[in-house]
Amino acid sequence: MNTLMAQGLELMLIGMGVVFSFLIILVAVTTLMSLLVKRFGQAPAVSAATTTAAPAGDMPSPAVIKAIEKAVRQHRQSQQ
Amino acid sequence: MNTLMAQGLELMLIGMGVVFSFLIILVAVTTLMSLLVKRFGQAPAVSAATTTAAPAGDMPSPAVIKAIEKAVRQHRQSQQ
Amino acid sequence: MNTLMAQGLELMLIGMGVVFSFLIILVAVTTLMSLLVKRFGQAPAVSAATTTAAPAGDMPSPAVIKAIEKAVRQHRQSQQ
Amino acid sequence: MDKLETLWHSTGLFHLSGGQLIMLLVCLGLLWLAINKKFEPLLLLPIGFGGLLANIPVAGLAESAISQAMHFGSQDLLASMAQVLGMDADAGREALYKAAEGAGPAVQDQLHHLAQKANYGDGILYLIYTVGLMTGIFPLLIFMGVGAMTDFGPLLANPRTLLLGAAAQFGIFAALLGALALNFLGMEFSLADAAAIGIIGGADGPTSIYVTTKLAPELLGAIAVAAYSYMALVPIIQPPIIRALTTAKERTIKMEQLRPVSQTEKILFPILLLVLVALVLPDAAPLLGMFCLGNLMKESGVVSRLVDTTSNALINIVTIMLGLAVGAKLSAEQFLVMETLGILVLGLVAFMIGTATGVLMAKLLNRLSHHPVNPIIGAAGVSAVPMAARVANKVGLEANPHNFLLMHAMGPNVAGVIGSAVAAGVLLNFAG
Amino acid sequence: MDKLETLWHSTGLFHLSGGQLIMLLVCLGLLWLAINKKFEPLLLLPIGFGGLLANIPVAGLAESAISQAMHFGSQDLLASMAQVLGMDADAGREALYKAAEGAGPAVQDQLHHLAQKANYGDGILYLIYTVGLMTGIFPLLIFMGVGAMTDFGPLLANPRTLLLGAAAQFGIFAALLGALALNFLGMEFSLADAAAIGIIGGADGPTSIYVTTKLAPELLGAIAVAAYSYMALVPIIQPPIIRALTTAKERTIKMEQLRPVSQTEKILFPILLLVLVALVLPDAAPLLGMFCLGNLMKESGVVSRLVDTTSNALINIVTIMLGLAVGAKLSAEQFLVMETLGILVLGLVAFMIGTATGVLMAKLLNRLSHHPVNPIIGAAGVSAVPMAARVANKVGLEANPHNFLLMHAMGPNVAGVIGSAVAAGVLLNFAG
Amino acid sequence: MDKLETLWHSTGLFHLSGGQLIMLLVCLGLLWLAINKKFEPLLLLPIGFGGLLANIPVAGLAESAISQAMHFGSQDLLASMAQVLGMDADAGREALYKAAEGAGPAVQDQLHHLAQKANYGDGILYLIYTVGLMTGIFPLLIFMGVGAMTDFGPLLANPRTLLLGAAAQFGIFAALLGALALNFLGMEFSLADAAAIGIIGGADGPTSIYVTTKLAPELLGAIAVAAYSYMALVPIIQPPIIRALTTAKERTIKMEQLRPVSQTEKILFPILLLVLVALVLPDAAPLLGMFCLGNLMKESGVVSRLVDTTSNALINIVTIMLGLAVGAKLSAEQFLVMETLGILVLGLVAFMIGTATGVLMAKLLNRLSHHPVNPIIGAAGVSAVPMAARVANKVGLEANPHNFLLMHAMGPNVAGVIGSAVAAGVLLNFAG
Ligand code: NA
Ligand code: NA
Ligand code: NA
Repeated sequence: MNTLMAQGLELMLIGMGVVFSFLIILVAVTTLMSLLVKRFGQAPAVSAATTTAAPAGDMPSPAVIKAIEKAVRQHRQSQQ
Repeated sequence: MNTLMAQGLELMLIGMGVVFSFLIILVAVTTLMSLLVKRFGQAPAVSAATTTAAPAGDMPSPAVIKAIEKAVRQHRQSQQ
Repeated sequence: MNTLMAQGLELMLIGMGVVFSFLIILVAVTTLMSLLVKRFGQAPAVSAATTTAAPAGDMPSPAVIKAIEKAVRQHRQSQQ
Repeated sequence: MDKLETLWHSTGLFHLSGGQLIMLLVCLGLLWLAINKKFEPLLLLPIGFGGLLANIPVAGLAESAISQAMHFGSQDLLASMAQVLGMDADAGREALYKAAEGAGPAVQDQLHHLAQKANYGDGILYLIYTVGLMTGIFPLLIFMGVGAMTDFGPLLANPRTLLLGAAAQFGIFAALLGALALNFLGMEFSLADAAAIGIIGGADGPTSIYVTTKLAPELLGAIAVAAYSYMALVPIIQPPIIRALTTAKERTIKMEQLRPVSQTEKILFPILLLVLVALVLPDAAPLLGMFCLGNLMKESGVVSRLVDTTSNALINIVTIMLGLAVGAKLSAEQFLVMETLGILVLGLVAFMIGTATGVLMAKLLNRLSHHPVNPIIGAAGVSAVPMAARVANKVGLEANPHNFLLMHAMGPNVAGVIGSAVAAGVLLNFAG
Repeated sequence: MDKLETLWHSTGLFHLSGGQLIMLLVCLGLLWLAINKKFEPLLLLPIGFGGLLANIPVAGLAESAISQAMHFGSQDLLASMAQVLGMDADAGREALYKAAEGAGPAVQDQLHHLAQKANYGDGILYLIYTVGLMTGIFPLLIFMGVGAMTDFGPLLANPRTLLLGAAAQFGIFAALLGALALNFLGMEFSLADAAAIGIIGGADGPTSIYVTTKLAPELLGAIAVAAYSYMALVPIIQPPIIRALTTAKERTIKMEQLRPVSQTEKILFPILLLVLVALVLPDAAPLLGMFCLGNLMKESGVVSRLVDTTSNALINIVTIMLGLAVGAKLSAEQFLVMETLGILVLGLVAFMIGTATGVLMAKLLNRLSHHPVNPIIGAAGVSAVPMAARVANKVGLEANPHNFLLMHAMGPNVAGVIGSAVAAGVLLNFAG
Repeated sequence: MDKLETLWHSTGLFHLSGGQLIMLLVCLGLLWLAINKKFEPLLLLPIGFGGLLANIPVAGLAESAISQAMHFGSQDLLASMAQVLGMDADAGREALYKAAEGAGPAVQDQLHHLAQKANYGDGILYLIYTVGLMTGIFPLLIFMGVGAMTDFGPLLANPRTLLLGAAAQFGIFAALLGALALNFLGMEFSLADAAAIGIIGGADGPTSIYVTTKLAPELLGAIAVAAYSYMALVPIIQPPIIRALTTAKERTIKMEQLRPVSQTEKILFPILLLVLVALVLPDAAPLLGMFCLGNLMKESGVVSRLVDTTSNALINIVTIMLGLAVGAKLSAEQFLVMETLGILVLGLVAFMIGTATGVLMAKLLNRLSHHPVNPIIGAAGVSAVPMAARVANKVGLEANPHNFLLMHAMGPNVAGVIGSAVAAGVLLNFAG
């Protein structure tokens, strides 16, 4: 039973060690990456990719707009 | 062959018996449940759950409303 | 190695032969089908099926139209 | 020119059997019914197309790797497979295949291994059938989706209509007896076969398919086709029966307006139903359990994103796969037999009797109770949701243009779903 | 009247054991929590319902075909199965079943074959569990969907908050030690069991389920229920701990506004994270790999249709199935044991300690750095996305009505997801 | 400090091989192409990411349980596995693994059982590959979705364009011969390998993957990458070839406006196509069958909810899984070989020759017929839907700003899909 507790303690030490080491490395790598991106990243290719991809999400599609215009027209006619 | 028919008849008796018994019990249980709900059921917790959950289904989402307002505006401008 | 090339050549002959034969037959069958459809196809049963099925795709559903009308109304009230 | 002969031997025409030709035509007929006549197209289109695919000669889309290897493999392959079976290679392909089908798992694994090494793989329809139907998971998932689209409100407002759903199940057992009686005319239906045929009268696609897969898989093609066809024919089958069994005056009976049903009742009902199933009829638990799960998710209102997927993406995906898997059973040797005719006739009889007993039960209720019941709505007890309820409404409007029976008929309609699932449980228990 | 006795013997009531009855009540309780108390209903509703289904007597929805055949099969079937096992048929059903469970694949295939011939099939919940959980594919797909819904922006704007996500994992290991300590009180937790219990402290459903399935599948029911319940209880568990460990002044600390983060950084982050995992901790690769895939798909902006399906239809389908599969493990013999009490207590302890260490780490950061950190956001490091971040925001607003901590808390919140996946990798490696 | 060494031994860095490092870089390159260059991102992003996952050392995401146990298991485990194989434990891990791969099903079952008992499980990518690709079901489902998104209208309005789709398949067979010719330069391509390479020229992702999985699974990674990359490069590859083979005057040819096509024709076409396949070329039945099913569902207009799911949720889910499964084959030992270079070169050659023969066929048609055909649209016969049709339109507009060829090019474009599926049938039949 005591060996089991010892194993548990060891696992805790290793576990928290690995978690902290991993996340500290990740902090470093991420910070470095952000620095590099700030300096070099705004290359035209990437930013183009960024901008063309963005709108897809929040613009209603042409079909929807058409349907809405139609509905608006119908709605108005029905109120005249 | 005749045993088979006998088995079939027996199965019919048992089957219709079970179907009717089951559904008659269900009628009773359901009626009882409805009575109990009418008497005790409108406790605040439940009714709150009911009301907050209801609207999700038939209201257009804010994003849709926004898109529609936008489309309406565009539509009007294009007609001026 | 040479046998392999021979097999490859044979496979090319057979393959292109089958592809062309198949697609030529398909041209013939398709043309014939179109002719037959033009002559007999506009039978009432089929055309009915056609017309009732068509709108499903590009009409906004009643629920959407309702939502739109509601939005339009709200939008107007908010502008008065 | 060796390859040219191989080429000709590899065409479908060279291998096309008469049975396959007829089945291709039958399946084209199913597609015509689905597309032009709108006969339950969601199921009959995939079933018909699956049938076409299954009957393409040589392609073996509905065959296991072993079957393909046995039927089209080289003599060498055949010899090595015969050896695994401990048989003589000259026994003939059919005899070897029969032996392979009856063999234990270890032998089948070896045969499958040999077939795969010779480049034969399980056909896609065979795989879909094995994974989705033999396990029962497809009809159960569809039932969950159906539950998520079912509204028990009208039933809860008028629980007596559950009895109409009970009475209409008489068609199931009548057809069962009918199937056994056909044995006197030379057909060969076991009790399990008869039970599977009877369940057509339940007028519930997933229930029929679930029961048939367990009791009589070789009849699945015919039974599924009959079940969905008659469901589509409800507007033609039911009205004359309703009219024959009711007086014009009965058909004009106005029913009391349904009381509003609280959400609490709607949430509690699927749970109560499941508990009752658990205590009384566990054999119906898979079907009614998944049905109640779908319904509880819907009525609880707290998992609307799951309900949305259950009643759209998931049920649609499974419907396609289920249809293809059923189509895989539309083979000539299983469909082009006298028994299929018997099934088609009995399916119709089951629908008719179920309609009749539903209507008669409603008339009986009318005698016993002060609250009026229009007997037309008894016909909706066969289920065939929501078609039968609409038919009841239409027949009611003919008798009295101001009498809208639709909501009243929805009660027995969903009761019929429960009723046939209960009947299915009994059949699985006693005929399984 | 032979059949009538068969009928009674086929009811659930006849077979209902006390354990099953209690489990049915427990599962009704879970449904009540899910529906009325809105405790993580997306998971707890399917889990609770799956538990109901699993505890229906005789139905065997959560049992293998072999188990059903062993427990309910005829004496003949039992004898032939005993023969396959090389045992005496009189050994008793339980002894035979134990032997079957331990048998090699060839014997199990034969037993399964015998069971199937006697009309016993794998229950649907058993199938879903085997296919989706034993392979690990369900939690991984959910993690992909979670990745597709996660925004690393706040984390990238302030990478130091990763350390808060690290500190909060202390709860995992504390609970692990606690589980081992409970052995002195007579429970019997192995190191693997303790690791699976500890991971509740990760406050991440899919991670808990993934780890538990690998390390201690028999504890899955209790651990999943504890994990999701405590996640739902975060608004109750965390505030008092936060208040106890911080001064009113600390709670009013205003943090610098987060800088905008470019899309390039957001695209590169999941790739960097995956490469780091590959080089340092491959045991965390399945979890973090799928998480990063979902996030990369989202941030790349080039596969929006895949992202849409991943974070809707796919995650919803898998959520239902996962819930049912977890519910399948809510059997009386696995759940109604003292160990479950231990798990419930330790899960709470893990949450509390994780919250505390997250807050304390934030206070430590505040000493070491010039940039102020409001210690409240440390509590969000346990993950429980996004509930814990909202709780942090609410506690912050109580202290200072103009201090919005939500975005600041999202950093440690998603860091906690990474942290517990890393911890899971360590546990799988050393306790597996 | 025993555990610390275990810890270091459990990192990826300790186990990272040179080949894995290069493959990680290759996969990062694929992600760059997918995200920054928009090279068919729907497929190349999951493929690239799958490749990353597959090359994470030790994690074994793309390995079977047996493979992981053989490569990383303890000496004891190795000894017991060697015993099952009837070999000496000292034979070395690689030798044992080779033997395991060639073993029969019974032995593999036992090895899998041993691996599982030692906590090794099949990797998730291995599972996805086995379930989805080895069975062929993923490419077939995608083909169904593609069918549901295909409009045969332009083709039906001008059926002659089918011949352009036929001619463009010449690239397939030219590349096949090329692959065999590379054997003289020291590569080792079998006829089946050559056929799989040739099919890249079909410019159809699912067709390539389906054929390669059947004929040369070890080349799948390279072939899929080549196929999708060249499809993305169509706007660069095709224009110079088109210009080189046509005069400026030919490129300005105006084509007659396409006649309207009735829905009846559109419904009948997929049925006719399937019947023709059934009678003539059953080997193409799986691919063209699923394609026709998708198209028939769409054109029939009676199952729109199934079509919606087929062309959205279902195809998206399968696309992610397919990509991951293909990525699982991007291992160093299969990809970092001279043969991959050959495949990349031959894939390009196949695209170029297909484009050329399509254009030349159009010129030939122009001579034989009175109805003018702009030879540019012949290039669209390679398929690569709809990219190649758009390229044709663009090249046409350069020559004559008022000449819109898009709809005219859609005919040969979809004809190319049929053409390459037919060619695939021939290859599967003769090289399988
Ligand atoms: Na029914
Ligand atoms: Na966490
Ligand atoms: Na092509």
